[in-house]
Amino acid sequence: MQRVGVFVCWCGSNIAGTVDVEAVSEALKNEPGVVFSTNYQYMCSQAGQDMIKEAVKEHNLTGIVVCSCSPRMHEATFRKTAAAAGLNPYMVEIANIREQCSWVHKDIPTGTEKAIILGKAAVAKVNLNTPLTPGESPVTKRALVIGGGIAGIQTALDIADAGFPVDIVEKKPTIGGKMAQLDKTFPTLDCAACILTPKMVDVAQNENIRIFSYSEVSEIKGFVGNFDVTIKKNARFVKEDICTGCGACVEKCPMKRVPNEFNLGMDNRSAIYIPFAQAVPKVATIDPNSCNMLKNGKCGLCAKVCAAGAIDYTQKDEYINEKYGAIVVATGFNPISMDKFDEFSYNQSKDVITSLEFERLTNAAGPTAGHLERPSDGKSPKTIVFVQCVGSRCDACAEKGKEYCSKICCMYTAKHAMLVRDKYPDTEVYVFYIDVRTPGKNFDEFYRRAVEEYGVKYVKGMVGKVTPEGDKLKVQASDLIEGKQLHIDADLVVLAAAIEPDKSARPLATMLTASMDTNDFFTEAHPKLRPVESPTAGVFLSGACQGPKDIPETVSQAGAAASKVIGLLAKDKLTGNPCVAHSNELMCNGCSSCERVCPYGAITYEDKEFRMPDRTTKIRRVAKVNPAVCQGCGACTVACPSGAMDLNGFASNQIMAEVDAICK
Amino acid sequence: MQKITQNQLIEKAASLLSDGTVNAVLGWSRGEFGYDVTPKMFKTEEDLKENFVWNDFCGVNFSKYLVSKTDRFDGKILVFLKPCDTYSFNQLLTEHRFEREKVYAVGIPCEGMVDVIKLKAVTGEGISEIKEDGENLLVTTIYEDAPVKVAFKDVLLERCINCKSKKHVAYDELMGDEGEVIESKRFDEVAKIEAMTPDERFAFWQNELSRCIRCNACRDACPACTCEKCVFDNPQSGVENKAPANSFEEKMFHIIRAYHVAGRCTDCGECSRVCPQNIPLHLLNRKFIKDINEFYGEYQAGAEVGSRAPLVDYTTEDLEPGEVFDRRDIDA
Amino acid sequence: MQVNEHKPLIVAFCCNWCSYAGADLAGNNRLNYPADVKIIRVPCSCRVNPMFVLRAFQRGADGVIICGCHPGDCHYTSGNYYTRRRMAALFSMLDFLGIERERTRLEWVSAAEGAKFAATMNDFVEKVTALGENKRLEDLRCKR
Amino acid sequence: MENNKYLREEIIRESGVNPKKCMKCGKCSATCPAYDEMEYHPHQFVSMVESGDIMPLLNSESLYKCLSCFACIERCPRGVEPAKLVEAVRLSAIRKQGENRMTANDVPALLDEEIPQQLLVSAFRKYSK
Repeated sequence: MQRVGVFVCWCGSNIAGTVDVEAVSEALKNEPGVVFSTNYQYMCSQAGQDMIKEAVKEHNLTGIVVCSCSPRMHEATFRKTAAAAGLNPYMVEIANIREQCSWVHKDIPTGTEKAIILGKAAVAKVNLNTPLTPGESPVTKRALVIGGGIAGIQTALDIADAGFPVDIVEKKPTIGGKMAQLDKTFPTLDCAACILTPKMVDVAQNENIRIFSYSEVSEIKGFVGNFDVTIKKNARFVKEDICTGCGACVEKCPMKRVPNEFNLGMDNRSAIYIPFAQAVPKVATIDPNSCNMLKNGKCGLCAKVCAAGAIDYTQKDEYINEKYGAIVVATGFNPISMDKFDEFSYNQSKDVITSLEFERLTNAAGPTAGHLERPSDGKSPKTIVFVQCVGSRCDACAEKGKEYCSKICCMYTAKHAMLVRDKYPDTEVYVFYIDVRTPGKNFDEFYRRAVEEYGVKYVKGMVGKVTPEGDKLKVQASDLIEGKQLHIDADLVVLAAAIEPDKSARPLATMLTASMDTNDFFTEAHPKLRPVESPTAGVFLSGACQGPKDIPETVSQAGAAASKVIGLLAKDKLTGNPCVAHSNELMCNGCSSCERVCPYGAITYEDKEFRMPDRTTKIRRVAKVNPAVCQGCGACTVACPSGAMDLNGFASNQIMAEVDAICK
Repeated sequence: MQKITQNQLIEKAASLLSDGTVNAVLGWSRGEFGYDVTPKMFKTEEDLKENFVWNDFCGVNFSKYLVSKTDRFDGKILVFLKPCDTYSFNQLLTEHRFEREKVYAVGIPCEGMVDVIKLKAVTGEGISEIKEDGENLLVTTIYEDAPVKVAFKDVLLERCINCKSKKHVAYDELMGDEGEVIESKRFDEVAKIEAMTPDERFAFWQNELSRCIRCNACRDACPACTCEKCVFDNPQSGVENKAPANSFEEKMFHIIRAYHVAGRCTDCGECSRVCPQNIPLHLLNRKFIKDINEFYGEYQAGAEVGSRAPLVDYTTEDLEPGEVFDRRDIDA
Repeated sequence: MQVNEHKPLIVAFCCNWCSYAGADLAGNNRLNYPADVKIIRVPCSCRVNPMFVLRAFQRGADGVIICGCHPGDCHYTSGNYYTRRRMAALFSMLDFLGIERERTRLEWVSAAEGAKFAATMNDFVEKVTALGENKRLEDLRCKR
Repeated sequence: MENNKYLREEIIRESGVNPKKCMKCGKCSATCPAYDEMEYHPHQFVSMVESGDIMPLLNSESLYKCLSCFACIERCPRGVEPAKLVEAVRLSAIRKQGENRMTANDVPALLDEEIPQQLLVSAFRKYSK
């Protein structure tokens, strides 16, 4: 039996004005377990807290009920008081007789009667309280960043700067991501490579950072602080540590007609290749699908010319196991496929391109060395039409695009249009838009400059169709302001394709038990207050894997994710919330109902041996809750048919005791 | 009037025993009377020949027995499963309640089983012998000289009249012909009660449930009730067994029981079959099944192994409880 | 005006993150609702076992209301979605047994909706009062 | 105005179109092959029906200029289906007493070697009740 002390607070006149506090403390004296009951003006004051501490000592109290304001207000305070008095802090219950009683009821008899009932419920509950101790788990002081674009790079650099080791896993042969493919960046027009490549070098040179390029995450086990990850290093047939990146092999490789994915297939590369000059790691990779030596054993030229002897045709995929305390997802985005948008003739004409292709076309390191030339005949275009919102903001039932706004297109299209007019003032540039969305620092000014200083023709309306005719592209569009249908003979049409999360995100989310929305963007733990954390503890989100983002936003989110990771890794031990679920294995059926409703993947199963009454043993599958992962929602307790699953702090018998006390 | 014969089953069981495929057979054996067929583990051919029966009274759903039988037995067990039993079989596998490798399941066709209460209502007590005669049963009682002729169709169990499937959803081997899932009218009776006024519904259930003697037969026979420790047997649960007292207690017991199996109940009808007080308990389970089908889309528990039960699942667009009633009011 | 002597007993289960905070806000703003409502704090509406609801009725409660975060706002991401399915099934079953459907309710109240909390409670108490005493659900042995 | 409200609802119900889904991008009009023939263009149909401004549409020749090629339906990113609205308004017009766009008597005058018979038949079907 508990020895319960009841402390009724007046809260000045806040409670005492509508509740007869004397009557409440008097009435609660007779409740089971109560050995002491009193009231005081301000229970939360130092004097009030001292009163509690003294009473604990004097009456050997094992449980405390404070009838006062909301537990959301002072539960923590009184728990500390209890701890200071040598009690377990979880032996405190609060009866909310201010917000939910004295403040909402007018007359004293009603208020007093309800306060007594609320007090009784709290006493009934505290009688069944058990001391709780938060669980502790160690933290592996190493972080994993999945994805080596600007988001992953920035996150890794920030974590490494704080002194923690970080591994980056990138599926491409080099880090850099989409930003490495861009020409200039809005709204300042600095060149993407000039600001990105130094960061890539920083990554390569940072002692705390390891890069696993041309690699994928193949398995994730464990939980916050203790992830166990298997990384698959795909065979690149070049010894990374020996290759100097001299490029002799690339030059000699006879297989030179492989579409170059870095330039989106607008030119060719060789079978052994380095994606671009500033690649990190600057190491060659052999594409096994096009290398003659790997396909049929004939060639081997690259091995002959490699002075360092780095080529190894027998290299196999390698699996690496590593432990991490935190995982950052930075898997990024891709433009959607234009296959379903026949009206723009993307697949019919080479001169209809996406904006990312346009970036490569204007990039000095791109297939045209930065000269704006039409992909079909290399002529310089005189009329360019930009189409916005291609596949963005589509109705779900239209089934070919995305429902959301891709966010970055308005700004990069303004940038493209402006750059064209700047370099080639005799080119006519049309931008067809539905809305121009420019929230961001210096964004609208940038767009206005495109119109006012550079003379880009912005037309409110959508392009209906693009038809190749001769060497022209017939563009039919509406001008909603002037109320006419426009027919433009264009030389180049640029589509602002919607962006979508990378395809690797979905299987990764499954491995992480991290939740995703219907568009395959990762869900954040709270849309406003915890935007860089996944609901799964220890998993953080960086960049466009969480939603469409531009570079400044990505970088700031990357930094925020890094600071969350640093905060986690700085701890030696993780102290959990002790109000977590636990399973009584004697009653557990192993039916998996609880596991299915757990939003955190905190429940696993193990085969356990039980001794039966007849001295035989029996092996049964039983649920096990990982207290470091459980957040204490209690969904599992209701899903469990046998009642084996219960929740600390809100146990079934405690809640039923409260119900009984109220319904007496 | 079963199409497959007792001898065929004995032969099958004996051959599987002798070739070592299985080490025991879970089957039906004759009880004290012709109609109280009892489950039994057979381990020898002699035992099979002597005691194994297969007739119109073999209603027992063996799936549940596998939970305890496989636990305490080292070898492999042969089990005969009627189509409706196979759903429970799958559901228990979904819940990891027994090991599939320990069981050799033989699917057998079923033409429906006889409701002993219905039979006795025609013939009276004191049944001493039951013989098959075409589509009829010839029932001899100790009180009458001549046997009474009862049409098989007239004394079928409710669950067999509204049979939902003649198709086996799980087996290692199938005897006889495979059937189809049937468009049954099993929800009609639920709909009838739904159409009553609240007062009528209350009176209906008050009448039915007040007969409950809390014998727990429904729970003990239910293949979804395989908890290691049932909440009604657990003094800590707050709902432990109490003596019946013609009040809310019985309703609470039956609501909680139906709720605990909701989404997992395959509608096998064992609860109503075994109820000594003839309470239509299956209606409570069917109500949940009907609601789940209407609110969240058709779902048949046990149709496949590993499916996610509707109550441990959700969509963001689910109906609100209030909308459930609004919709019903509009339909009415 | 019909004079109803019976004061109903209402048990309200409120989730800690939204509805309990909404109730606190109603208090902060001094929004009145009947004292018949007694709140039990749970971490999430998905902690509410149908057995608790039945238990309350068994012990003589006249109405039971469960309040949680709005769909999509659950602190634990999906808890209230499970609550919604569980309570839809339970309430429908109680209705099937002839128990007045106004005695049970599920409401979404956010931490900012103090006014909605008070209005919901006022409305619920009014409806339950109109039904009178809970006779169909109580367990006479549990009554004092 | 009351009358228009009724008409608006009738047209929305008959067409099954929800004009509120329109995001006013104008792709329907951009894609319309009969644009230059029309007084009111597909996007205007959507907008005018939504605002209940239906009388001008009922009296407009545009109703008969729509080719029912359904390009606007195919291309609309929001799934609004403007051609169905045009069709519904046209039905409202020709259903009125004496408002048949074509009668049997009109047909001989339209006969022409060049015109496919099928076109006449379909026009006849479409433009009269």
